[in-house]
Amino acid sequence: MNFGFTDEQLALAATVRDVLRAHCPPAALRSERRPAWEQLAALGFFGLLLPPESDGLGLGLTDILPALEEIGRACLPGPVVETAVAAPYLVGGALKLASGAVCVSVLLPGQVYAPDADLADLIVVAAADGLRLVTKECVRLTLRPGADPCRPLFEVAFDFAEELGGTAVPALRRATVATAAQLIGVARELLAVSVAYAKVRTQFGAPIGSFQAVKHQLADVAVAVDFAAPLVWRAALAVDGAAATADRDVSAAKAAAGEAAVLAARVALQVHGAIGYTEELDLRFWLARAWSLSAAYGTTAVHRERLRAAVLADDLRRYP
Amino acid sequence: MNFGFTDEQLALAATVRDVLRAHCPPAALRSERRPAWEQLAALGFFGLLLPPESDGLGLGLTDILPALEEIGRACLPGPVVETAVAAPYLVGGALKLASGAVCVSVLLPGQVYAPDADLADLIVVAAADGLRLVTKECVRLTLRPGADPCRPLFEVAFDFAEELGGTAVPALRRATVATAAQLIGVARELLAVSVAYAKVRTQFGAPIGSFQAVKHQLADVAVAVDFAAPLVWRAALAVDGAAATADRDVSAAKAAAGEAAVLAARVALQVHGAIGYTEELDLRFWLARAWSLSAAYGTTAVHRERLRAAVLADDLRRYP
Amino acid sequence: MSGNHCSSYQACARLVYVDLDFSPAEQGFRAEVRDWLSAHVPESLPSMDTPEGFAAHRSWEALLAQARLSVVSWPEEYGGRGASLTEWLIFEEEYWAAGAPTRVTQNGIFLLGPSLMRHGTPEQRSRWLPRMARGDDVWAQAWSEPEAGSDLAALTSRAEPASGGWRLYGHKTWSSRAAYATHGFGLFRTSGTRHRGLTYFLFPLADVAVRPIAQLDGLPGFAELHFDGVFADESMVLGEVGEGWRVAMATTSSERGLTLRSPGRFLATADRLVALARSSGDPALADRAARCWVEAEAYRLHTFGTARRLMAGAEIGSAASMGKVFWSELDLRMHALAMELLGERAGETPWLDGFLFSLAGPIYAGTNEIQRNIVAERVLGLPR
Amino acid sequence: MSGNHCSSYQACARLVYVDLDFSPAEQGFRAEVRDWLSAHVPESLPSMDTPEGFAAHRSWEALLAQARLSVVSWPEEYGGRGASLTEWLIFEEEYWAAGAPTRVTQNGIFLLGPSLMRHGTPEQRSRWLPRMARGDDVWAQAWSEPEAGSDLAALTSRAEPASGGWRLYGHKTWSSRAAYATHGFGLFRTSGTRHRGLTYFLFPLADVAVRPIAQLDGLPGFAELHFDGVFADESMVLGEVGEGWRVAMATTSSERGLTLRSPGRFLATADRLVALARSSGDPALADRAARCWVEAEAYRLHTFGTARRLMAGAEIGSAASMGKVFWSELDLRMHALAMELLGERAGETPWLDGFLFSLAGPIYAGTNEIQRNIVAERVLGLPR
Repeated sequence: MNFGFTDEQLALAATVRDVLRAHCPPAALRSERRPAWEQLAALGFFGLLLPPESDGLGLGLTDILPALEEIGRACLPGPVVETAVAAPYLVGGALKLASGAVCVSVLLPGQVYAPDADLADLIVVAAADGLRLVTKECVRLTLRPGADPCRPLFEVAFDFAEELGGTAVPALRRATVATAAQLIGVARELLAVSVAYAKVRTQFGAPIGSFQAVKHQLADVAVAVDFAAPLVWRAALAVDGAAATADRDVSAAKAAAGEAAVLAARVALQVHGAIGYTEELDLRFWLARAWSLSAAYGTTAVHRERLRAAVLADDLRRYP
Repeated sequence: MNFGFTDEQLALAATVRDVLRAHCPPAALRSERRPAWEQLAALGFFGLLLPPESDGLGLGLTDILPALEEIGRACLPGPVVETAVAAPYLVGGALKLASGAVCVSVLLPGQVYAPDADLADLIVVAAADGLRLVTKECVRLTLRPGADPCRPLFEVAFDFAEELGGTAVPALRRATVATAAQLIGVARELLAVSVAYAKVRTQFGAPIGSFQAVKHQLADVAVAVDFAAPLVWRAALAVDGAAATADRDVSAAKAAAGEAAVLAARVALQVHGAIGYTEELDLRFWLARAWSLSAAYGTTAVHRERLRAAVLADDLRRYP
Repeated sequence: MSGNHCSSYQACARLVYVDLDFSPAEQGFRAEVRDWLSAHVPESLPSMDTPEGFAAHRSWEALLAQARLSVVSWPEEYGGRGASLTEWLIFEEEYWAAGAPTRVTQNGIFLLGPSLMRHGTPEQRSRWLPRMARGDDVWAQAWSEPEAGSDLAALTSRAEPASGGWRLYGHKTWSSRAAYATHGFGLFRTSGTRHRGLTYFLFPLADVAVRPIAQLDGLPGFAELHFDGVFADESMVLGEVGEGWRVAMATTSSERGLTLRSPGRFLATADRLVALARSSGDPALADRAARCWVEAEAYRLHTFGTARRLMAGAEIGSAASMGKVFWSELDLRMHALAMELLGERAGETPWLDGFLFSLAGPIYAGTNEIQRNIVAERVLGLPR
Repeated sequence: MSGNHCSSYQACARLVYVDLDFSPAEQGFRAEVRDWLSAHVPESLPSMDTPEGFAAHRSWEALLAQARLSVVSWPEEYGGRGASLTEWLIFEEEYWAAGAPTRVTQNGIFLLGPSLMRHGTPEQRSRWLPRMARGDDVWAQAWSEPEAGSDLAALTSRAEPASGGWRLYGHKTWSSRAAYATHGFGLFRTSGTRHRGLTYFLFPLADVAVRPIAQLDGLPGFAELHFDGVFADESMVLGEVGEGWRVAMATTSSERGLTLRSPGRFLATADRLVALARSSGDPALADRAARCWVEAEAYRLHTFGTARRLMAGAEIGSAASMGKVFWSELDLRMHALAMELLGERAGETPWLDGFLFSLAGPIYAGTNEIQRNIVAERVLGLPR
């Protein structure tokens, strides 16, 4: 029993954080579609989950969870989860996947649209009779309206696609947990920004953060995030270990992380007031990310329903 | 359109309030099973809903709603709703019902046990094949453990019973709305007592009612009660008018009133702290009443389920 | 028994019933509004925060005014029908049920209008109200300043006496619609501190430096207003000099009260939400939708009760704060549930914009933290 | 692809995994505890707030102690097994899953015990801890006073120097179990004001005027303690004179932390709640039950993380306040849901008493209002 991250796992996260601080500042969210991609590739980030025979490190999802929280915290745009977490379990053999030279989007069961598909060299689409690999040359994309300017959604049509063996399940589970980890990072950043603002914004002659009603709303966010995070870690362990409870645990993680991030977004707006609504303030990028990721890879409602079904079906097994 | 009570209706409530202040003080809750019964009878209270041919006034439920709120507010013990509101629609012809000389309990569909049955001369029991009238001479009662010392629940068995014509529906609807009205009164009293305590109890050198966290909890109770009450009035109108939406409206009223009272009870305990748990403090009688009445004539969950079914069945008719 | 009982129904007339029925006149009014709207409501208009959308919404107001439906509760001389509060609530129910456009004139009609009626001179009323009713003038509120949001009394914009009037100086912000509106109204300090010595001014926006502020959706729903000596003659002062706070509070109490958010809007949202939940088939979500539907109904009934008291000459007062808390958080719950129901398809529906707007509900017109303080202190009498 | 991937699983060992597996020793310990409990847990005991129930609970503690299971995390010399925090959490999971009796010794074991270990003299530790572990002594806490509840530093009970020790004066209240307990512990003022000049005293309840306070259920779960010159010799002072606040805070921080409410109790409640909801067939209630079950699991996982940090030498500190808010409100939600599921049958089950007790969760051990202030000020760094 050793439920916490190792120094190596935290060191990886710290490296990613430094890279993102340097190469994905808030300004980049306004100007770039794939900031810090090259630098993450240089770190070997896109090979972390790939097996050695594909030039990867063969790590588990659990190993990169803290790094994924940092990616959420930085609100990093681009199909990072799709390329670094989903693709290895769908097209792990694809040339140069580990190098980050190939950009991947996915449209798997439960997804409505393919995120960042306009940047993708390859799109993996789940058809009724199996997986399809679509190259950017043969795809027709239609942009769909959404909440998140930095995570555009696309309808995917294609004339030609290569059949792919295997199942979407391992990739989908991992992409969902990775999204939950990002949501934890998004929520932590929204909380930090709101706390910082509540310390400096004064009304009625005092910082608004000194009013008990503001304190308690922010405390509730801290509690929600602090108790959602362990569910995400546990889901990663269950997925890495192919535990029988994996799907239940994935749904528990995604629902809890989504709700924590949505609560953090609501409180952030309440604390900021009207200025929180402005295009000028960077806050809006994190708000949008909280909303878009809470709907990605299954809404909170979908995962709550799965959870309900599992628990009512007497799946009360704890871990281990 | 004139959605509020008339002077006559409020005058009736004021009369009842005065009687209860005089004859059902908190001390009576510890010593008497049916305080103020004679005085209410002297007012003609038990004949209000009876038709003139049964020596009644032939009033509607709506007319006595403010009076029923006062009964909840005073935490009046005894089968008052069963005798004054349900009985007229079950055994309206029963000798001396209007005089209050006959005390009635009921065990209708949706009820688990008969309240205050030990005081009852007559008990109306809904059997599979119709209503039965059981006299105290032929009944065997078993006390069941419950939350409310002033509203004991009894299991009912009997050897002989008279068959009753008619249906339980009109009585059950009215008893449920009357219980909702009492819950509003209970909630208002819990709020008033909590506010009074928050003004005088000091901690950290200030009245606890000056702390924003306490203020906001009490404000939330005020809002919940203020917006539950109109649903109760509306349900009474729907029942009196035999509106097609009556059952839906009854469930909406009972669920909202029950939740408001349960919230008021929770906040009352939070504001009072440990002293709220003491047998010495009268508060406990109102807490118990909030819990027992929220479970009476269908739990909040049961009424929420009915509401859901009605609304999903496209019963979105408003009034009128 | 109940049979007999109903036969003696006449006896029930001993007490006058509480009454939720609409009079024939009220029903006729509802029918007229419903028919007119079904014939005239446009498919959908571009956002009022775009030039073309603003123009389209303004034309819609003119069309409403032609049918004398833009300000039904106002006196006829100003373009209204002298409708009762109940009739106004009926109008709102029909207006939102019909999916009619958001009112681009709402700040003028609902915030400035009541203050003009109560504190304006006869000249001011006849000069401004009919034009407002037709959408000839579109008014923007200018309450907030960078350092005066919830704490409105902290404002520092000032008016200095000048020959024949005043000169306005200072910096207002979060002025809704100001990017395209024609006129503005707000408070300026003419003396004193905090609530004392403020004066209520009207001004043409043409004279003011307006800096649009883009919102989350990128459109300028707000603007900053910079005043450097804008001239306002005596006729642009509303109410007594130095009495601005009282004049404005008349407005903000109506802002928190009935006029800002009538039940009609939430009833329409609730009906649409239930339809959405019905199609989802998830009973847990359906339960939340049904709850919202009933709460919208509760707000409607509560409002009929308030309307009755107002028509009897009572004031809403602090109880309005209970309504603000209730409707703003109900609206947020409804839209949050719709987001869960729609997931990544939300952006294809009006629900996404509605969600963003509903998140502002607990903030504008006095944050819900302030509202709960008011309920606790002024309704329940807890110590400040 | 995933096939290939798993074949290279060895390579995953490059980083040490986060680990939720129990060691063979931990699993063996769990099995021993489970077997012993299944053999010894009594059907059900009368309430510990009755004389016979108190005696029965005390015998149960003696039986636990014989199996060295009453204080597994304590050193062997005091009757424990020197078990790790993880093993203690395992013990708690098994204890509550088995439906074993509430611990009548808990205030001594969980509140006084840690302070004795940290601040007691060797004599005090060997004099009191083994007797506490066996239930020979049952300790009652005496923190609160009529005017010092949440504001503990406002206490006015005092200790005056006397030859060979001190004399205690004052009035304590809300002392749990004191109606039947043998000893008590609390703070008395020896000098100074507020947090300064308080001293931590132990005392036999035989010397104190104890007035039982009946609770909602009519049983004396609390008592008032009146001190009029009760003598306490030097050996009854815990820690330094005047340092009582620091000594007590060690206790209350453990009270808010792991030891007061381990996850085991809530996991057991959640399992029973799910069984209840399953039988109801209402999906909306099942959804709430499933949510509670997952939240209990979250509290368990969160606690394993905390235990790991504590075993690595860290302090819980203010983060304990987050746990207090989380478990107390989860426990309340679970019992409130059970009340809805059971309706008028609740009184026939342990759920009704559980519901009443769960309502106290947000009050005792520092109200949740205080806890949220602590989270906001000490964890988030917001201004006081």
